[in-house]
Amino acid sequence: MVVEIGGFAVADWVTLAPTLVLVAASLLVFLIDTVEPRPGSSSNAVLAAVTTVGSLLAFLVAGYLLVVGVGQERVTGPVSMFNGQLVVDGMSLFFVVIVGSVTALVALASYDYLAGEAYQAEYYALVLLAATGMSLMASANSLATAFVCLELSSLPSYALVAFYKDNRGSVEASLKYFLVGALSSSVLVYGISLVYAASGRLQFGAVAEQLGARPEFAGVLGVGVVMVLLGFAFKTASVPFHFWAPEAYEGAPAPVSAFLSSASKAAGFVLAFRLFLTAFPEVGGLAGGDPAVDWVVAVQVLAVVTMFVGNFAAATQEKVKRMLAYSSVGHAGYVLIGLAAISAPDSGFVLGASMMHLLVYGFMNTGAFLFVALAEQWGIGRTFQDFNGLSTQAPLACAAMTVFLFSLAGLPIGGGFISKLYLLAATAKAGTWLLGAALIVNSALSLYYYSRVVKAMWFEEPDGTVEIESYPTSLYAAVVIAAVATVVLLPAFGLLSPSAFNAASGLF
Amino acid sequence: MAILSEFYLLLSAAVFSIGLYGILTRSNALVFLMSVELMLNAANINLVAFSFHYGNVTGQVFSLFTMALAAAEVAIGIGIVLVLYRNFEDIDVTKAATMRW
Amino acid sequence: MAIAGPVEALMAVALVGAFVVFLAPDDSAGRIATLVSLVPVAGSLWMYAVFDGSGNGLLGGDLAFESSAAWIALGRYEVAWHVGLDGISLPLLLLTTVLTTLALVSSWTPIDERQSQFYGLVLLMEASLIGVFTALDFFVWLVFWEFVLIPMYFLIGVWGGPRRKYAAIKFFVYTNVATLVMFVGFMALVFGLGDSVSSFDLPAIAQALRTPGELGTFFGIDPGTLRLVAFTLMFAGFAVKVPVFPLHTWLPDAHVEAPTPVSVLLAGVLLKMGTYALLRFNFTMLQETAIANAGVIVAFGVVSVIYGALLALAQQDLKRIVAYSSISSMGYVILGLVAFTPYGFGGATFQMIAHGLISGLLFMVVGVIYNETHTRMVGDISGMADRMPWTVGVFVAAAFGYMGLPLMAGFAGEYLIFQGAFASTVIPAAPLVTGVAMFGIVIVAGYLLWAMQRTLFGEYRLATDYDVSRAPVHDVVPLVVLLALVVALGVQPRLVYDMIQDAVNPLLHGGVLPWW
Amino acid sequence: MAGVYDFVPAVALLPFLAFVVSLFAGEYMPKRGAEAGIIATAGSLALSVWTLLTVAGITGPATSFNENLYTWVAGGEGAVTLNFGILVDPLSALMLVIVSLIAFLVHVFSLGYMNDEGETGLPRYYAGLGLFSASMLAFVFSNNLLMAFMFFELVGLCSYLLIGFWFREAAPPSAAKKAFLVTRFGDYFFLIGVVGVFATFGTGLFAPVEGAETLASFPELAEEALAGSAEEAGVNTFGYDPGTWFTILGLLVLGGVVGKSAQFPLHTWLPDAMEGPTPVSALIHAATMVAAGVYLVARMYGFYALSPTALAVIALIGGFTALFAATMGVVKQELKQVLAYSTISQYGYMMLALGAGGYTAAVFHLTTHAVFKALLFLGAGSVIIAMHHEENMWTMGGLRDRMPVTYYTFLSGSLALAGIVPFAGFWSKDEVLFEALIHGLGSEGAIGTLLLVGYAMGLVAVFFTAFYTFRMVFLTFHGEPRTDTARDPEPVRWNVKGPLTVLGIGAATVGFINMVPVAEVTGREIDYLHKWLAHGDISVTTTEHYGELLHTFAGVDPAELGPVAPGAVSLVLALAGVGAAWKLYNVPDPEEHTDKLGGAKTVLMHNYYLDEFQVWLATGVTVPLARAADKFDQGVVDGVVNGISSVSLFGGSRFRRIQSGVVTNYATLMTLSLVLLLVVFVVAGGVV
Repeated sequence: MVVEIGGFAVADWVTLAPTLVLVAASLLVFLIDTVEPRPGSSSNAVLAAVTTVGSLLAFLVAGYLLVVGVGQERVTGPVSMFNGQLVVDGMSLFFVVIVGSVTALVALASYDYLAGEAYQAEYYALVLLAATGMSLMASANSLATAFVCLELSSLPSYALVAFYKDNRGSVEASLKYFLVGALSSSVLVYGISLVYAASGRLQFGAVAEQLGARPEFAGVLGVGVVMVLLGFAFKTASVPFHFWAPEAYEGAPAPVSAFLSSASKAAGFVLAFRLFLTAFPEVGGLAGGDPAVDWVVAVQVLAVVTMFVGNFAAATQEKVKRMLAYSSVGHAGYVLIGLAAISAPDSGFVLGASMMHLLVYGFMNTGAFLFVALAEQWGIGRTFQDFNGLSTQAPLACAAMTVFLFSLAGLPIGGGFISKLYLLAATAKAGTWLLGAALIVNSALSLYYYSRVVKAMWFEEPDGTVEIESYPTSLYAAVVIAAVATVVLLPAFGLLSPSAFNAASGLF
Repeated sequence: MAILSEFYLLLSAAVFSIGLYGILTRSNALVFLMSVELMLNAANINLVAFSFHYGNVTGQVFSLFTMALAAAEVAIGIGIVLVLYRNFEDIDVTKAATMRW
Repeated sequence: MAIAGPVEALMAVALVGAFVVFLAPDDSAGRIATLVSLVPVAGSLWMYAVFDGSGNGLLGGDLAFESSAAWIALGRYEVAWHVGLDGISLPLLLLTTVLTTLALVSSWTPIDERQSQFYGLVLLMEASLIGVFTALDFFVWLVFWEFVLIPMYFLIGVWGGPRRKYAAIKFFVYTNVATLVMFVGFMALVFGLGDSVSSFDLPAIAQALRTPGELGTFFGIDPGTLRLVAFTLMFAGFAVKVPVFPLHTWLPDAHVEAPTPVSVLLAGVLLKMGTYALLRFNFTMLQETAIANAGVIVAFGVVSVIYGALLALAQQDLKRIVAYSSISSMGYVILGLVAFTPYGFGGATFQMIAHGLISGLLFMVVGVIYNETHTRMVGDISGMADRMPWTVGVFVAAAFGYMGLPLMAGFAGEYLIFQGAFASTVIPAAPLVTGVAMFGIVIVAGYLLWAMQRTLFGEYRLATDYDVSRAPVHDVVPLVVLLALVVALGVQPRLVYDMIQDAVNPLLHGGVLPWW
Repeated sequence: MAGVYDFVPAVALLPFLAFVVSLFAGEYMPKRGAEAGIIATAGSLALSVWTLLTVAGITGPATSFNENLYTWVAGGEGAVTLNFGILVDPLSALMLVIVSLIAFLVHVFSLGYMNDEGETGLPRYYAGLGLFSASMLAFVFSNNLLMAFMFFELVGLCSYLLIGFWFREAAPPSAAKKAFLVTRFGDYFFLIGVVGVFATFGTGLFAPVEGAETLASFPELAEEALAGSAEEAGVNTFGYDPGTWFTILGLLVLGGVVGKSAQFPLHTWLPDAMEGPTPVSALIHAATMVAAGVYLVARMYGFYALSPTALAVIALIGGFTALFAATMGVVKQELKQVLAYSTISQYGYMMLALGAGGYTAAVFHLTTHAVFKALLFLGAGSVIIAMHHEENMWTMGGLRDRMPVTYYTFLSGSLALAGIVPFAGFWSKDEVLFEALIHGLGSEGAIGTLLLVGYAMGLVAVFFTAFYTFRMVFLTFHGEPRTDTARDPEPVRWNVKGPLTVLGIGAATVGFINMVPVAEVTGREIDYLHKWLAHGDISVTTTEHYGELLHTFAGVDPAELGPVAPGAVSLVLALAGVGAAWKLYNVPDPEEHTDKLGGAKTVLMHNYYLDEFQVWLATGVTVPLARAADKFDQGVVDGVVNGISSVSLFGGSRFRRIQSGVVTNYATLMTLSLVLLLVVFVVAGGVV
């Protein structure tokens, strides 16, 4: 198969270039570490640079492909390869952009964060491999590849969370993450097997074709669909398979938390979008008629419950990082609106909203966690009180954190404002008033707890015991870049929203 | 005589439930891992059985992937159990509960 | 149509100025910020001088200083940067720029820490306020509308009084929820319009909504119900900002805790956002619904007037008194809006300006006294006239202005509203309802006179041990300027009223209303 | 061509300039701003006199003037235009002269009362006087109701500022507050009335403005509406019968009158207002604030004359107030208090006259009262200077010999007030009562009876008036000095005596402008005021026209009765009052006879408990209501808000416990939710 990119005819697998870049980078990291005379002595700078450049390259390439229209309606249409096991289209490229940007930020921040730690090369390699898995998830077009990619991203993540293997928190987080993950993947794969039982196919399109609107084994299929849904709920940290998230994010090294809560979540969502919209549209009643398996309503329920669980639990947290973890759960609930309100006549509008939210979320949430990483570096403690009066010592970082938090809360200081209102508009457009109401209530609550951090940083007096001595450059750079990106995404929202909309519309 | 596919479904459901039961009742990390293996294998039963039912090999091939991934998962899992033991001097998963609420 | 014009220039000056001030040293930040803010003042005065708009900006009138550029596509909906001025927005723009500068000057004395941040935030707020009153695209407008909260949150939270954190978060969350509620209401309308609009351009939407039959059935909700639902949601959302009983309780807390210059802007400009939005949205776009439910709406207005005044009567804190009386005064605006008469709309709009100036003045003068005495409690001070004669003189003038003394702006606004409401054919039992609402002018006199008697007159006494002296000149200058404006607008309301009237008259033409 | 009418605005603008100058430059002037005020009011007086002469036709043909000068708000299509304009007709020309004259004299007197006494804050004082005069003058020449209201309010502001002039003491600020608040309460109704008039007629003009297009006045439109149909006249009566609606409007406007002119039940502010400097009291009582109310009724008499109900109400309020206030004046111990109640009482007479169709009588009494009341107050001021600001009459006595100028002028004023022939008050009060009587007798039905009731009350009040007036005179000036201060009073200077003399002569003579009984008896046409008001360029503000209206619409008609007999009755009553006072108090060592009144004394001293009642309304009803509202607001309205937040946070803090930290529990919960979802969506087939 041959596709055309920017005027050049190239083999179709070239469209997977972003993923390939990530793979190459991870191998390069391994290589560098291997050729080092003494194990573990490779330069942190070199490793971080390779990882950052690699993921940045993936980000740029994906962005380029997105801009020139690869895999999109206006040029070639979706590029399907390996017998339809993988597909490159606007949707996949869009999410690779998200994953690439988050990975780059995380890698950049990790340079300072990891300074002096052992097993640096392994860390970077695992990050890159997980990123590879995530970027492939965006392209996975069959239940088989989906599962494989998902595991490819999950397994390094477990290890990454346990990176501080002498730290009880890190280990405990990893254990819970792993155990919940293992249970979830069994549920997922069992669900896949049931879907296979009902349809005899694994490739998404083929499944849909085979099932039609009135599948033969509706009961089996129903169980399968619900279990698959929950399997993805794990990946996106949605209720009820979210239990790992607060602990994993809290215990993990902060850059890893950032990585998981932003990139991993996005990858989970893209897979869910693609699966449910290309494999189960008709059984879900999207093509009209009564649904055989009413997964849309199930998603609506999950979305509402996820919002409430995440935000209400976040509201009274004592630790900032754990609050961010719960808020991450809450945001999963917001993004689920993309699927929950999908029955609207103009579904691209709704799904596009979710995608844009994930994109913005990639920057603002990553930034917030990286700020926590910064605070961990400073050793000022983890609770809200520990942040008191921080703005007097680190105004720039605090300003950046304020941008992240307000953008997360949906105030017009960053792209999060438009993306959240876009979601709210989507609920109105779909006529799902309950979702809209839930979004409003939770958004208000989230504003409350986000501003607790802001309050601590700006309103409270410092207790005078904390002296910040170091200003780690790369961590600062990552935070500031994320902040700038978050802010710029407000005026520049329009540069990306058509891509999201088109990519979303392309799925139907 | 071919066994009806429904029976395979029942079998796999039973195996899955056994695995689930193990997860719910046992707090030993290794037993936990084993139970997960059972659940994965329940899926494999389905895959293989319905591969036969539909006369395509997709399911069988996928079950190979599943097994490989299960192995990888266990490898990671064992590693985590190791550090768990190192930090908590126990492999009881309910003991590691410092982070909550 | 230009893609950028004077409006953008004003915003840019404030915005860039804000960042310059953020980086400026503390001791010169106030001066720099004030100087910067003079540019928007000069600019808006120039705009006033050369203003050539006519008609209502939302209903096809000629906009002045209009500019437009494509911005964001949300699905098939285009969000465009679209700003422009008509006779309603220009006075409010002037109010914003002038009051900001005066508030900045009045901050020199009370703000003694983290000055550069304070002044930068005020400028940031100015930039967004300019946007609120000039934006003609819903999303653009919404960005500014919400952005205002951010500097306000900090201004209350960092520089406020003892309960500043509580007040800040209450204000923040309350108004944020209001925005979201209102947003859903508006979106339902936009989507209900279906294919007939493909943008969030306010004029386009307003005109579509005023065209009978354009609004379709939306998810089984018939157009009438949809209008009612949207009206209710939007009214509730805006009512928080105004604020209208019973959604007002954030206001006294915010006012009491906010530093005085911030109260000035809060009462002077921010509350006007609510009534401005009501005028632009509910009472322009959904007139049918407003008319059908005039009885309910007017009840909210009248209750706000009387209830707010009664609450003011029960207060001991001077700022709280003024805060509650703002609720009362803004209730008149609701009364005027729902009257659907030329003077109703015109008076309501004029009252926004008038109340902005007068409440700003009153807050400022309370602030000047506070600067010297460090208390605002009625029982703590008496006989201030003895020590601060000129300040007290302004206080008396401002208080009488607030009571609606003729030849001051407040009277003009209130009178026109009463005139408009009395003759309304929309309000049920209009003369009676108007008469009841007007009783507010008696209560307002009651509490202001009482407060003045206790604090300004009598034997000089002060419960705090501060050395009271005459206020510095830069504290008094803003007072004098505001007082002069209040008197000027009271003697000659046409300075702004003519353009207001020109802009509100089309609201009564055509569309759903018979013209009377 | 620049005629005098082009300068009419200057009548008000000059004192306004004085206000500005005194306020900002008074500190640097030798007399602390008095110069500006004196020059300005002198200028106003000159212009007013010139205007009067012009209107009278002495400088040329008799003319009037009514034009809109300034558009305050132009409503555009569908809304009325609100203008400022000037109406100069015989009534306003006369009033301008009175006001500017009194204002001028008060300014001069203040030199003695304030400057010579070494008061501080004089620039503020003179600024207040200037603004007061300006507002009142502008009110007088207003040509429409809205403009009148606006300056009416400004008059109220000035009274507040001046009554509270001595702000360092406790009582004046309180009195000032009360004055403003009580009158504001009346003005509330007035404002509704103004709004109503504009909404009803689309204009607030008192008299038509001639021009390219003649603008009709609202009394004319009302007349048309009553005569024909409301629609034809373009009048919106809001669904009411025009007569009823006009009565409602009239009574609403009357609210402002009752407040400002201190009529029952809104008279309570006025005695308290004595806390202000005495010259201010003179100004308030004689020519400005209190006069404004009555003047307003006279100004829009064409409207009231249409409504018998409104007339009856006015007459009854007037008659009752006249009597009611007079009884309270009997027991007062302070000089100025007596005068205060006499003011209330005298304005009651004017209201009685207006209500009874005696328009000329009211204006006449307004004129004479302005002169003699200003005189009495200034005289009282002179006494107060002499007594070192002691006001209790029981500490005085025997001042006659020590301050003769004050005594004789004061006596002149007192005779006028008591209504003794031939002093001014006799003529005017006599005419008031006469008009009430003849209209009461001449009118059919209820209104006639009510007018007679008013007349009766007014008649009884004559006795009391004479009694308290001379009680005051005797206690103050006659007998033996009762204190050291009274034995050796402080002398007063020319600036006190000058105004007193001018007014003293006036009080004796101003009644000659309208000696109706004499005219009747002699047959000579010396009832100049009648003639003055009967004709005019603007026909709708003449008494001729009012007479027609009263006849046609209100059914108020005069009976045929000579003025002499009724005049004699009231004179006898007045003399009886004087005699009683003579008997009781013109002794070397008078004693308090009030105790003989028994329980009535307490009631009278407490002013019939009306103050207490009004204070109770404010502090016993409104304040608790406000407190209750505050409690409700804090507890319920805000409580709900805070409650929602507390409940959410509490819910959150409980809810997060579900995250127990034990991974097995997580697995259980996950399994449970899986089962739940399966049951709902697969077994039950969806939520719906």
